Amino acid sequence: MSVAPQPASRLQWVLGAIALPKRWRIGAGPIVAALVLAAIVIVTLLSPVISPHSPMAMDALERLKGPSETYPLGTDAYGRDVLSRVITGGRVSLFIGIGAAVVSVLIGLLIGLVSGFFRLADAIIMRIMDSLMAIPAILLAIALVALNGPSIWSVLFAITIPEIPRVVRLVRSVVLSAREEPYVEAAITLGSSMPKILWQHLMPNTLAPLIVQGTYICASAILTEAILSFLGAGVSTEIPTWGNIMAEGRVYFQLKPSLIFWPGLMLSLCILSINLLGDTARDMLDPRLKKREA
Amino acid sequence: MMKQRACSHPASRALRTRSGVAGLLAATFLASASLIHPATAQDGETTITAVMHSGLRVLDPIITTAHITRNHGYMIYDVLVATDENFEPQPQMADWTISDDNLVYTFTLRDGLTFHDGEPVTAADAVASLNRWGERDSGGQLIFDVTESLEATDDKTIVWTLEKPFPALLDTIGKQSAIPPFIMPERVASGSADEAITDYTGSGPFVFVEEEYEPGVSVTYEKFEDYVPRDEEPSWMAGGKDVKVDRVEWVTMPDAQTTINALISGEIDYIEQVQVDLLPLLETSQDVVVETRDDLGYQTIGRMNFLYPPFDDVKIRQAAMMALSQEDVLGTLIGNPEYYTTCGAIFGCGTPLADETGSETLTSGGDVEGAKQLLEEAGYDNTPVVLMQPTDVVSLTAQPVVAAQALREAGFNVDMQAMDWQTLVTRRASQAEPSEGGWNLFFTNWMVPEINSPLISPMLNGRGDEAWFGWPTDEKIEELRAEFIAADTPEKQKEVAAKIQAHNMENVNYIPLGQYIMPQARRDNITGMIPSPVPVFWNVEKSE
Amino acid sequence: MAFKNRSFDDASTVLDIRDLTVRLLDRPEAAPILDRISLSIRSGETACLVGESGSGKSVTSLAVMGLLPKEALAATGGTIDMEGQNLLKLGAQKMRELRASRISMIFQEPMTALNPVMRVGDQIEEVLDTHAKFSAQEKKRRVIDIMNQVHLPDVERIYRSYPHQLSGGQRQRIMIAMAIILEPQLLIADEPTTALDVTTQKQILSLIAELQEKHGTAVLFITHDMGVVAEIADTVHVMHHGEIVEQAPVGELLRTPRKDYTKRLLKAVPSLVPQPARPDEKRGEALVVEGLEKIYGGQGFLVKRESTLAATNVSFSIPRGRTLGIVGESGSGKSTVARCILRLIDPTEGEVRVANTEIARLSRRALRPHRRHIQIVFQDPFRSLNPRWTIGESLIEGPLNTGEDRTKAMKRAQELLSLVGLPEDAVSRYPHQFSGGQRQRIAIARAIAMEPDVLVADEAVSALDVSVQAQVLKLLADLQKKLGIALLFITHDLRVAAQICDEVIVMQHGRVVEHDTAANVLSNPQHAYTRALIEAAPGRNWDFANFCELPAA
Amino acid sequence: MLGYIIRRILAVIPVMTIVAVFVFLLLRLTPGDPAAIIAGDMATPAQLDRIRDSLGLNDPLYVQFITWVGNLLQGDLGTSIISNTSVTGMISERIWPTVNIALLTIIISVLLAVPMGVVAAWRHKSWIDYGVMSFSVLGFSIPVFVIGYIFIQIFSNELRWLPVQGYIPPSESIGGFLARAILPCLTLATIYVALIARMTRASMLEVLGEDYIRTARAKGVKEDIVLFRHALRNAAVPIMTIIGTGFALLIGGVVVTESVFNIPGIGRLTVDAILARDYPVIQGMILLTSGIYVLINLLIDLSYTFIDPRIRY
Repeated sequence: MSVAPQPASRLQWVLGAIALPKRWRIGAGPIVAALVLAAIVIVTLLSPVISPHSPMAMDALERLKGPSETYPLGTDAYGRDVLSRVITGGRVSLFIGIGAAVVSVLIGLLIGLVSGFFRLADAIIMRIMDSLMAIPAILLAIALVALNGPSIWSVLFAITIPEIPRVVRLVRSVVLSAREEPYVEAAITLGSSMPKILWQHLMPNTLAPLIVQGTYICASAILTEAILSFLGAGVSTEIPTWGNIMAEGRVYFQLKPSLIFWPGLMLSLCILSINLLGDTARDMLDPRLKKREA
Repeated sequence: MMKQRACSHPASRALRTRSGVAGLLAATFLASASLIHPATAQDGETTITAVMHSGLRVLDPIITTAHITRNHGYMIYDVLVATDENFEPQPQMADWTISDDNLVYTFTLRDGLTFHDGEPVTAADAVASLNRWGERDSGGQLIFDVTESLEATDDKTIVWTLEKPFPALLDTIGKQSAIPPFIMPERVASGSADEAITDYTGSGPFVFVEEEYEPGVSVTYEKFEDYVPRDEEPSWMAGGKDVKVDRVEWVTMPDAQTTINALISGEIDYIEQVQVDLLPLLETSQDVVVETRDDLGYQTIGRMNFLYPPFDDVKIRQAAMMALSQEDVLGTLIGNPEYYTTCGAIFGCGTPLADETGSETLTSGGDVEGAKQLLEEAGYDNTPVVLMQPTDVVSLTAQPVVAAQALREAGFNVDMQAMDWQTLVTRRASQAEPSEGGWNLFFTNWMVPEINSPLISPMLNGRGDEAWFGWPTDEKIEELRAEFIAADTPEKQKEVAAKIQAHNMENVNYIPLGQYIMPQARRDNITGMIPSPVPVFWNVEKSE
Repeated sequence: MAFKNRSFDDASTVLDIRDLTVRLLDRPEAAPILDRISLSIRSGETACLVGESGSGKSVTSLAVMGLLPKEALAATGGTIDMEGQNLLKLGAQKMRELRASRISMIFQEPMTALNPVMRVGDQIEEVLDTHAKFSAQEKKRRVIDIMNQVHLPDVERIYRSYPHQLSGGQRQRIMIAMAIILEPQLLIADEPTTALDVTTQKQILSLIAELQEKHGTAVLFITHDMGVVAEIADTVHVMHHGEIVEQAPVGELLRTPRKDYTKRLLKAVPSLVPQPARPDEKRGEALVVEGLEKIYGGQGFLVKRESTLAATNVSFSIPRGRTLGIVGESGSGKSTVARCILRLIDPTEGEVRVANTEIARLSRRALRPHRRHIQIVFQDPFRSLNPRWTIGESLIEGPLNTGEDRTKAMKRAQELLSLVGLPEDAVSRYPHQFSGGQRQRIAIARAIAMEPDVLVADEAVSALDVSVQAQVLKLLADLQKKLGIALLFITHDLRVAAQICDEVIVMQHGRVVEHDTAANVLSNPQHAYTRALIEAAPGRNWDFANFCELPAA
Repeated sequence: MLGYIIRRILAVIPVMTIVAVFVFLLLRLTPGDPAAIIAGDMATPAQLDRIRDSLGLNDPLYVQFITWVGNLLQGDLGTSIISNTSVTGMISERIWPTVNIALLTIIISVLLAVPMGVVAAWRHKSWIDYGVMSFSVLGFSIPVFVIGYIFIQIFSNELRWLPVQGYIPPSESIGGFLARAILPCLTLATIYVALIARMTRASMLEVLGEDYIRTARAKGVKEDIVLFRHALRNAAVPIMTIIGTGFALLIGGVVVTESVFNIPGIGRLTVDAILARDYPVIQGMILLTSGIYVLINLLIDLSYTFIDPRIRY
């Protein structure tokens, strides 16, 4: 024995970090959700290969047609293939969702850690965060898209910015309560430096709530993208997203509900799955709920 | 004259009598159900609730060319001269005489003209209004360029003296687009032409109800009881403006579908413009009439930036035009062929000056191969074409998308940039490099009366920096325009117009992409709407 | 010591539990939580259910109340008879009517057992509302009456107070008032004094005894504290792993325990008699504290906040190899002193010299190299180790900070683990794989890895069961002997202090009231407060480990 | 307590200042020129410049900012560039539809969501719980405009029970107001109900595990009293918090709902203003909504002291 163990492997570290409960009790719901999500992700990733048409190819004579052999889900107002657009649109929607989650979580994590540990920075950062929180996210997002033009990046930016203060607050509160933990105080008495304590002891505490929060941000970002498109401040129609497909199709809601139905179905299924997985993760990771069931 | 297609499918009324649970639940909404129709008037007053194509936000019809503000102008103001359905100027507020040398125009105001505040309309009011208009309107500027004097010689008489003849003077002051010379009180019209007015007193058939005005949402007009209409039958903007309802309310609805539902359920009486794609929704409703009020409709166009590559090269401009197909653009934009027509005439089909020289490729599906060849000859170096695409204006979203596809097929490197309309109108004014906030190509729509003459069509200005966005320096077209102004007979005018058409298609000052009409819809108890390019509310009746 | 020795042969049986078995719902194959336990309580009797944590004491009480968590536990066998009806078979409605009127219960944490957003008067009244109909006046009269009976001061004010405005003892009195207002036949008290200070504990115990006498109530008293058992029990039931291992009248059980487990349990109870004094080897002071003071609060923004004096004028020193205990009740300032010494908080005044360096005024950064000289073991073994780190990672954190080589540090971590009595392969395991006692050993190992001059143990054994407590105390003593560390031992438990300390400081309200050798403090207390503390220690005259009376001091 | 209120109100100042500066800068950096909107399609660059001049848009940024703040401090939000009317007037005219709809939505949501959450927590892991959770997840998953269209299609177009669109102030006709407000409110409420029900359930689950609930049950208190008298009040603080922070969500929903149902409220006003670059209106609106948000959350913070006597400031 006595091989001096190397720093635990990455995987082990992450698993340790989210403190998985000993018993996994997962119902059918989350498993179905995971499968649905996986299916959506695979289909959208493969969209260049499997879509029957180019999502941009227009046929002015085939506008607003019903399902046919050539166009399995019919065509939109530009005579483009709805099926191809829906599966291609998922890519951008998912990208925006995941991108917003990852970016806001990372930035929020950094700011939150700093804020949670340095009193002086905290006062200033939290005032700014309070201010950002006070501006209704959707208005801020529209204004930001108007500022940067309706590209994917600016929509991503516009959706991410309002999420950051929420993440910061979450991280900060976790840090503030984790600071009081005896093992952190022990680390102080062991002479560990502040950055080291911050990163090695405090940061891992934020991972579980951040994973949960990340799923919610992802879901709400996909939804916000759709709403921005609806308000005319979304990604340009050249790049299909579930949101702008629906926004373009919304005037045909009564005539051709399928224009909204299919992207809407994909979007709702996707968000539903993400939310369900988020809930499952929360139920498994939330120590308060665990206590109740113990 | 009017295309009328009363939609009559006798199916829908059965909805009222659903039994069982639905009926029971319906009873619980009893209170609300009886309140569904607010448009039906109180106290025998008749009110027309109309949904216009956009919200009214600017109230000064001289400072802006926005159609909704012009329409508002026609409600509350009157004009000296108005065009009838044969494009002939007719007396409205004033009659006129012209001196034999065609240099002196004498206008005499008719009797009974009163402003809404009770003051009589005088010649001084008219002079002040014309002066202010002349600072803003491009046609007006041309007249004032040759004006020696414009004076009120007494309360009723206006004398307009020119330095040299301007044969189209009456046509210009009688036009209904873009800025008609509305007559305002002198105290209002003497203000700066760059600052919006704040006093909305007119002498037109309706009175603006200021306290009920909500910018962008709703505006209310009441019948002006003291207005004396002319005796002639109404014809376009001319003739008797006889108001037959008590109030007209313009409301804005941001959602096209909601608007149509509201018309079907009788919550509103009139929709100025119905998206053609949505017409099937109205087909099921018996008591809604869909019709076309303005047969000329709109011309959709593309405009290039002459200052920067690649469109500083005429060959490349020609190649771009050659790649485009009107049928594709219109089919995508409008869909239903009943409501669009390909038209190669830059002055619009159905107008006196119409001529389709040089538009063969446009109207026959485009010539991608020819375009490729032209591009090669021109030595196109793959400079990206910055194409601006507005995302929030329904009638302008399709053109860039279709054009981008066609141009790419022809070998252009297209950089389509999406933006809201506001950004677009700001950016198109920028003369910067396309890569630094400038542009190469954008699209817009004109009402046909706005471009049906070289005098008023802004795209035909060739004075470089002074020209409309795109800034072509084109001496040839300036010569032709001067020739047109000097032409004193319709025949001569047509001849010059044909030359201008040919030159435009050669030089590609702009690309006409065809003509379309927007149908309107009304409840069938609204009658007496005259055909007109401006949705006017005189002569309209509402029966119970 | 005089044990209760009343006879209950004639008394009627109030509660009769027969072969009660409780199992986990989702794992019926696992060992039962309660394994066929039987016990009966007669009217007027105090039955003590005693055992270590996890022995099933609380589950028994909840089963009687019909309050087992529905989704997790279920009684699968046996009967609970009360007045001829089997409570296990009673419907929800019937059972609810029984509660508070026939059986009442008081809980361990008076802090959390009262609804924080309701006035306590209303909470007592609610019992009346639930089970009877009285006029508003009558209700109030009865509530005031019962509040007087539990000796609450200023009853009218407390009637309108919220729980947070009351002290722990007062809250527990409210709980008791609620429990007995309808004069139930059976009162279940689940560790009702564990969260209280000893002096308060004493009052509550005597209150329960008083009321029991007055109303003839049967009491099922659940506790882990043998001292309490000695004070109040008529009959004792010892529980272990869900079984009752021994039942006997209290005197009999304490004098002549029959079962090994009972004996072990009793032997682990630390004695109040101090250990014989160790020779002072005069090895020099490891820690010197002078005039330490800590004031919380003070100037606020806009509003002047009241400042709290947490500790003042605290001075002492500990030579190498010796142990100083700081004893006091909650709020006495003993933990504040410890935290100041470690510079987890900054003292307002005073000096702290560790290994001849003054550290009270050093900046955080300048302090860091000196940290290794003074280490701490915390109270809560479940929170003092980072749950995400292997034991090895935790153990080498300190040495790495002092620049030690990783491999070497890990090697030493393994040695340290054997030193504290754990297998060497524990380095690669995670904290949750260890019991509380084991984790406390790891925490100790982590502290001594720094080779400190001073080790502070802040209530380090308070959360442990007595048997484990004894082992950890022994470990600390052994380590001290081996390494010559000075030990600062903070505790509320006089028994523990008596076992390990050379000197004892008694603190009250942030001040040192007595400072002397352990023997002197415990056997010849000078200060009234010290005397009160000793008086209040339950079972203080009984030598549990030797099953006999203590010689009168 | 008073000191706390004063401190909280003072703390609003830096927040609102940052919002003001932020919004001002954000807008001035946005491409877009209100003069171009006013002038319309035919304007020449020179004309645009003259209009910009008369609007003060050619002044240096800091001059514009100082002017704006100066007026702001006097309660003047400025004049709409586009419609030339006072921003304060526009807002005060159009805020009521939004306020009425929002209030009704909150009332409906709380009345629906809180019992849902309570019952779900009480019957943890039962079908009711799964039902409530499914609904609340679903409520988060459908874009609000789609919900609106579906409601219109069912209740207005098919069943013809309710008008399609519009708004009538309650002062004019309560029935008319309700008839038009029900669908928008229900549309808005779906997401809000989802949010509050979730939070109620989570908070109740936690509270139901507390000792004092066990105490109440040990007293023989009936289950409904346990739930609503003992548990709900203790669970109320996070529920109130979510109602407050959810207000931001409501604004987002309002913007969309007002478009779908044609309600002349401030949501539409703001979107229109942003798309038209009507700076004074946007600034006024964002400042106003931020102010309301801060105020609501201040009130909610203060309300904690009534819910929970332990909270004293």
